[in-house]
Amino acid sequence: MNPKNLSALGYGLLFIALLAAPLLGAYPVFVMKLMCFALFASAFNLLLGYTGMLSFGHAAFLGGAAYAAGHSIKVWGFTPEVGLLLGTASGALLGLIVGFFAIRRQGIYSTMITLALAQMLFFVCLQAPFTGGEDGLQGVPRGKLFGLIDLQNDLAMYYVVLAVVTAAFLLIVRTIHSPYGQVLKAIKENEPRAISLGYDTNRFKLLAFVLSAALAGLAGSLKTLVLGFATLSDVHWSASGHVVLMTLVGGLGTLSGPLVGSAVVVLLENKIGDLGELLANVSGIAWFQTLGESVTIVTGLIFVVCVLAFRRGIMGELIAWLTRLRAGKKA
Amino acid sequence: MSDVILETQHLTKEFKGFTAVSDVTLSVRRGSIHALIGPNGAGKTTCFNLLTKFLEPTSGTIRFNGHDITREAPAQIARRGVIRSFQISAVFPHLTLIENVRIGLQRKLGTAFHFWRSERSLRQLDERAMQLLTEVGLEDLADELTVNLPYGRKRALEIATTLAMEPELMLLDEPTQGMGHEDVDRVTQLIKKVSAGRTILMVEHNMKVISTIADRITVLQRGAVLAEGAYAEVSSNPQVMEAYMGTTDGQLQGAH
Amino acid sequence: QEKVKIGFITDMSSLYSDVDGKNGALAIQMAIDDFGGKVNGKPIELLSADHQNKADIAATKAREWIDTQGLTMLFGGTNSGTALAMAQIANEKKRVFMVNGAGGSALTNEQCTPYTVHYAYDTVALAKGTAGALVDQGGKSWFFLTADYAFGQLLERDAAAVVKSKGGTVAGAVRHPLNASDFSSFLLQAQNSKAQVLGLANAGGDTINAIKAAKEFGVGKSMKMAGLLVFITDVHSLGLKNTEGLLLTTSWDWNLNDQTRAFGKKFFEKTKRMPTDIQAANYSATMNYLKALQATKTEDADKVMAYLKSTPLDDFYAKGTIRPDGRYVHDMYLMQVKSPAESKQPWDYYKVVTKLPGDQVFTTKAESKCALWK
Amino acid sequence: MATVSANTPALEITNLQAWYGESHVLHGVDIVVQPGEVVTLLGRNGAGRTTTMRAIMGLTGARKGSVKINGVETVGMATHRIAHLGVGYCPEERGIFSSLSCEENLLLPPLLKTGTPGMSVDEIYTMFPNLAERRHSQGTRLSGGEQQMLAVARILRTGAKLLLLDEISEGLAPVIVQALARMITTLRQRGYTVVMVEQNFRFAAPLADRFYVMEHGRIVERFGASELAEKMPVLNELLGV
Amino acid sequence: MEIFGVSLPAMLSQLLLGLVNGSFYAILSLGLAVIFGLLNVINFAHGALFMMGAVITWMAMNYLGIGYWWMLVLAPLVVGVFGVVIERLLLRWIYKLDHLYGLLLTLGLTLLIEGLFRSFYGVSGLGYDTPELLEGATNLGFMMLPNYRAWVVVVSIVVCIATWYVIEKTKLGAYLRAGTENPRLVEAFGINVPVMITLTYAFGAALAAFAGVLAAPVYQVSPLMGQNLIIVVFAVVVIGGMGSIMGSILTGLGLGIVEGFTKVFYPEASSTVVFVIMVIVLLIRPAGLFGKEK
Ligand SMILES: Nc1ncnc2c1ncn2[C@@H]1O[C@H](COP(=O)(O)OP(=O)(O)OP(=O)(O)O)[C@@H](O)[C@H]1O
Ligand SMILES: Nc1ncnc2c1ncn2[C@@H]1O[C@H](COP(=O)(O)OP(=O)(O)OP(=O)(O)O)[C@@H](O)[C@H]1O
Ligand SMILES: [Mg+2]
Ligand SMILES: [Mg+2]
Repeated sequence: MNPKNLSALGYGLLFIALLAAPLLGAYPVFVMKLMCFALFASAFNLLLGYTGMLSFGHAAFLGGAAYAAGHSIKVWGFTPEVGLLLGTASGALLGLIVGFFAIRRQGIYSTMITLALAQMLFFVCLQAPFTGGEDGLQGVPRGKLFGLIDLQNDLAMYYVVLAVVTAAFLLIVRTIHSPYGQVLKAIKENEPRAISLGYDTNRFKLLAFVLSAALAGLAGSLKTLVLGFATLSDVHWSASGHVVLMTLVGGLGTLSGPLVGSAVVVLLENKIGDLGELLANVSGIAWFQTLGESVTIVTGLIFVVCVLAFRRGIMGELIAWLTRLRAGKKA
Repeated sequence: MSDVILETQHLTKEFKGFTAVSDVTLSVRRGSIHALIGPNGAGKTTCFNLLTKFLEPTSGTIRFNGHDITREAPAQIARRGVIRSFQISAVFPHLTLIENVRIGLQRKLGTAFHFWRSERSLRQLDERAMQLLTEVGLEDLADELTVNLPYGRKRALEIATTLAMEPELMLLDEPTQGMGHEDVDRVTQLIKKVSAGRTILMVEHNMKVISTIADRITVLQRGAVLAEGAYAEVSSNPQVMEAYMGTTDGQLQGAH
Repeated sequence: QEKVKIGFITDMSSLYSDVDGKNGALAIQMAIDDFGGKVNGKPIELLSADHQNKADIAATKAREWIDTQGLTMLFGGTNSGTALAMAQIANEKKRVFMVNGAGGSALTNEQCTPYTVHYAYDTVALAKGTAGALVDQGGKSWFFLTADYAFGQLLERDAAAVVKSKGGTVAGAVRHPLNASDFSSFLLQAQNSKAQVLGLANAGGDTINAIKAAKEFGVGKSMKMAGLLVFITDVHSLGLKNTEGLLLTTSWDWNLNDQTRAFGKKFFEKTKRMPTDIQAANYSATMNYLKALQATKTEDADKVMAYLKSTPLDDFYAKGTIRPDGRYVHDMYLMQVKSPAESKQPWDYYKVVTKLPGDQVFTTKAESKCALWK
Repeated sequence: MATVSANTPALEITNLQAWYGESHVLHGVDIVVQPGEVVTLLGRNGAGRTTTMRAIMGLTGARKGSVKINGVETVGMATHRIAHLGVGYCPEERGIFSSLSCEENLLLPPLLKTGTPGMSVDEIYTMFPNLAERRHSQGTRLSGGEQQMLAVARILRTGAKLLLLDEISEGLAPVIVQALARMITTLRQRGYTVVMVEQNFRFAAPLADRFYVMEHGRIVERFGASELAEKMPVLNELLGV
Repeated sequence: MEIFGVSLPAMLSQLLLGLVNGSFYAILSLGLAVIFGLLNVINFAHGALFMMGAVITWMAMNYLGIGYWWMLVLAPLVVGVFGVVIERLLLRWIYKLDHLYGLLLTLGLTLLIEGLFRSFYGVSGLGYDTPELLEGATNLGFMMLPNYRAWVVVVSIVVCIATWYVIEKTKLGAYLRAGTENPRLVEAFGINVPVMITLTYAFGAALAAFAGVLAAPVYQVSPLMGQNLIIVVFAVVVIGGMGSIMGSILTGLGLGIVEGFTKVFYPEASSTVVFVIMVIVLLIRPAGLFGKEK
């Protein structure tokens, strides 16, 4: 089987699994949250993996949009679909602003600029009255989609999220394999040369930024809708760090990496206590029970291990392994 | 249309008190191969950088096809049809050869920002891309990754990509540098070939190349024009010999 | 359902993990053990989780426990954002929601629900308690050092209102950003205001750093310092040298009487630290909840809530009643930090200045915006 | 340390193999250079000449075989220690430091304890007047040719006796190329050992004592200056000279 | 005399206080710049190393009875050695990779270090007293300046200038700068670059720890004390441009002062002001105040 068919099969199976998940007893809210983060990570990866720009401020887009969507739905009484659109748009707008500054510098400087600007937004959200400060924006109603489908029903909500996330993911796939994606690749490889071929590279990079931010915004808005609130932790820099971790764990610059990575990280974050409990019971070592309180230590450890030993991430390693296997067969 | 395609007037570039290009007035005739030579540090590359706006001139004007382009951005100038190559090879290393060339062709399609369109829409360019690769003798390597090429071939690829832009004016900075003799000859012929229907301005130290293809030569020294004329004329100029060739015995030949 | 499950979600690894955290969970477990580990014939199980101060983790965890584990009661720890998120879910899913660590008065005010019990303290009580008592003692003019976010502003607003209502004045206020680390500049401004009292409307690290800098600049010599939200752990980490004379309000101290000392001792043996008022409240709340289950012979949230709201509580932690809005009304204490000489043993930090009657320090019916209490 | 007798070669490479990552570039190179000799490595683009130079310095990925400098085995030795055996390396890409001024670049390589002092700064400035003029300029702001001069000049100062010069005539005006040729002649008279990689055959031909021709990571031809004339047809075929 | 309704003495005192914070920014951004220079690593762990300096100082006092003055030397030494370990064990493997990985590795390291310290010491922090010699305050006429703060300003400026001198004016500094660009080539000239890199990281770490010791008596010593600082220091670095060592020193001090004034005129913005300045600077000079355009 060639790799293309194989991956198509993989995505197909994943999609079917997601379709069936709530019917098979998976906990829908949790899976929805997973999907939101998967979209967030994919959006982030669109920027980093395909243009080489590392944004350390993606929380701004996630959180900013989450507040915008939440506020418009809760306070202005917008319908969920309008709220989502508005959230996405505000993500895009923030992306435009941050991107405008970030593309002025290269590499790590640009990264630090995104971090700093996101930090600014954090302070704004901390103080702005509509965000509810550290209490967060609570009690956002899910409402009725198009006035018809009652999203209060977890199952309905679930399939809406699945549809939206799938569509957004397909858009990302298409973007990467588009004429525009080709130019992005070229810019990533050799920017001065791209300029000399008549490409106004800044505008391409800016568009990439806006696209990525818009999709991150969509993820944030969806998350608000699903969970019913938006809080400061969405705009905090650690959320930006998180999405980097997800992408890294899954495999940077691979399409499937962020999906896998976000699943692993979110699961870990939510289940590490249970895992520790289990380990403690199985092994009889009481220390494992403290695992639940050491999420940051474990997260830190994953970062270190990933960077040192596992740089291509789960999917990256898998792909490399498959390629080697095929090469071996050929030889 | 006038037969001067590019013209500079009193072009000057200063770096913190050091004048790298001083008062250069140059006109390049349409359809010619115009060479810029001069000792190291004479300001040739700087001149190129000014013409393509990779550097901002301190004073002076640049006119291309009668338009004043002195204040335009690099990408804008490129879109006018002024394309340069770099002194150090400039390719997209992790794209295949054909993709490299396609990047050059793609801009004209006008779909460069279309992130919703399929990559397959670029297939229509493949034929032209192969043609260009064939022109520089790289047709067999079309699907190789560019990183794996030796230096000389990268330069050839670079020329193919530049050609894809169908430039009116091509600026080549030492196109044969770092090449073996075989390659030098091939690239020289290539330049000659592609000069049909366009103008070429090149910097080159290899006198053999210059004597074979250049129609007109401008000699720079310390940022200023020292002499200008056809090869025979310039090469017998004692000042040029003294400053550049290093031998005044009249027998002009390159180091090569 | 063969088990009674109590789910405790709090900050165990981050900013507020000292005041509540895993020792908070331990306090709950102590209550369960002391109760006998069983209620109505069913074993009691404690589930606990770290929400890392992220509301989404808190909410998903809560929802999941209720949906998949059949949680009987939800117990929320520090941080108002997470507590509010959990309150919504407890309300939606009809579960008793006890909350201690979080101070946000919105829990029983704008965002009150029939299932929330706000047990230990809230921002209103802290502000009213400290400000009211101090003005009564002659501290008429105030300067506020306020953390510039909702919580700090709320504290300042409530305290300032009390000061004014009692005839005092507010000489000024400076709003500092969250986690400002350096307070010298603000303190200089406070000093220049010539006010009598410096009110610290902030929390955690901000309060600690502000107190430290105040000591360095000798602010304490010219002004009385009043912390609106100070925990015994803060005093412990700053040391008495830095905190001596500081005024603050708390719902409980281990050194109040024999009963409290007994609990403190028991707790100390397990953790090597004295309990904060939150941790003590965790114990007390759990105990009273279990008693309610026993008394009502059911786990039905509505019935348990009805019982809790109709039965006066009385234990080593406090005496009082739970109001219709969910607020547990009990006395609070205005404390002053002892000087190193006065302190007789480790963790002996507070002396009681006044007891603040519960009906005066918490929100009044007139002030309340809670629909359940109209 | 092995005793350096009169007939210990300055450089002795046996069966040298080298890799860049997973790509195997040198497949067993053998070169011997006696003290005081000037040897030129010829070959087409990509033949592996630069790689040979880099492998001598220990700058490639992995390397195998044997590289002896004055009789001392260097495979397995750290690069900086190889340099201290008295080797000066002028890389193909010049390697001028942009954060250093022209003069700082010149003074950067530490003096080596080889027993013979290198050229003085004044001598160098006389040889390359451009450098004297631009001495306070930022290194990478020099023109291409000036950078090339600087890269060569830099290692003449250190007292290294074995010079590895990769395409030093590249991009230089004929005047300067001639100056370089004179320089190499001078160096040879002073007893330096020089290994050059050259594309520019006319530049190298009159200077070298011996020639090696490389192809696909192997030495395919070796001959002395005296045999040059008779080897021309072979060279023509191999290099298209 | 008054400026915008604030008296001149008050202004002066705020200026002095701003300088104190600026000193911390300067030392930290200096260390960051030096490490970034040679290792090409954005050392996110800088905040954690700063914290370690402070915590170790506290530990020495409480467990071993070693006082402040000793720790001024010992803490940087200990953290420097720790830096050597980090560099040898971890950073060594990622130099050839994109900056990204350095940032991520050190971020992970930060979480790890902070997490560990937190599990031992909690978060509310540990108190550390001002050394006796520097207790009290000096009356400057317009303000009472605590002696300790004056000491911080003086000592950090001295340290900064000494570092600047070594890097910009000595041969060792030239090796460092060259190694920054092309370590392999510098090594081919006979310089032991790997050792140089290790020592540079150790030095950067020691600088951070030194700032940590200086901070111990001023700020509450806590496992999280570096976290917020580091982001501000990043902004300082972007504003300064990381192009020059002097640049990071001046920018650090300057921003401390600007921040100080903001605390008087518009305190709410005092932690955002740095970022606002960053945006303005980037609009005018994309390479930062002292950065060199490449
Ligand atoms: N950015 C700059 N700052 C300062 N001086 C510069 C800068 N760029 C070039 N120069 C100086 O200007 C002069 C001309 O440089 P230029 O690169 O144009 O020379 P060139 O003619 O291309 O030489 P070569 O043939 O050696 O490449 C040189 O002396 C160089 O040092
Ligand atoms: N860093 C590298 N990674 C992988 N392959 C490389 C690398 N550098 C060179 N190569 C490959 O090694 C082979 C030999 O290259 P080398 O640079 O030694 O050739 P050369 O004889 O010096 O040619 P040139 O005239 O181009 O300088 C070439 O095929 C080249 O593509
Ligand atoms: Mg040039
Ligand atoms: Mg080469």
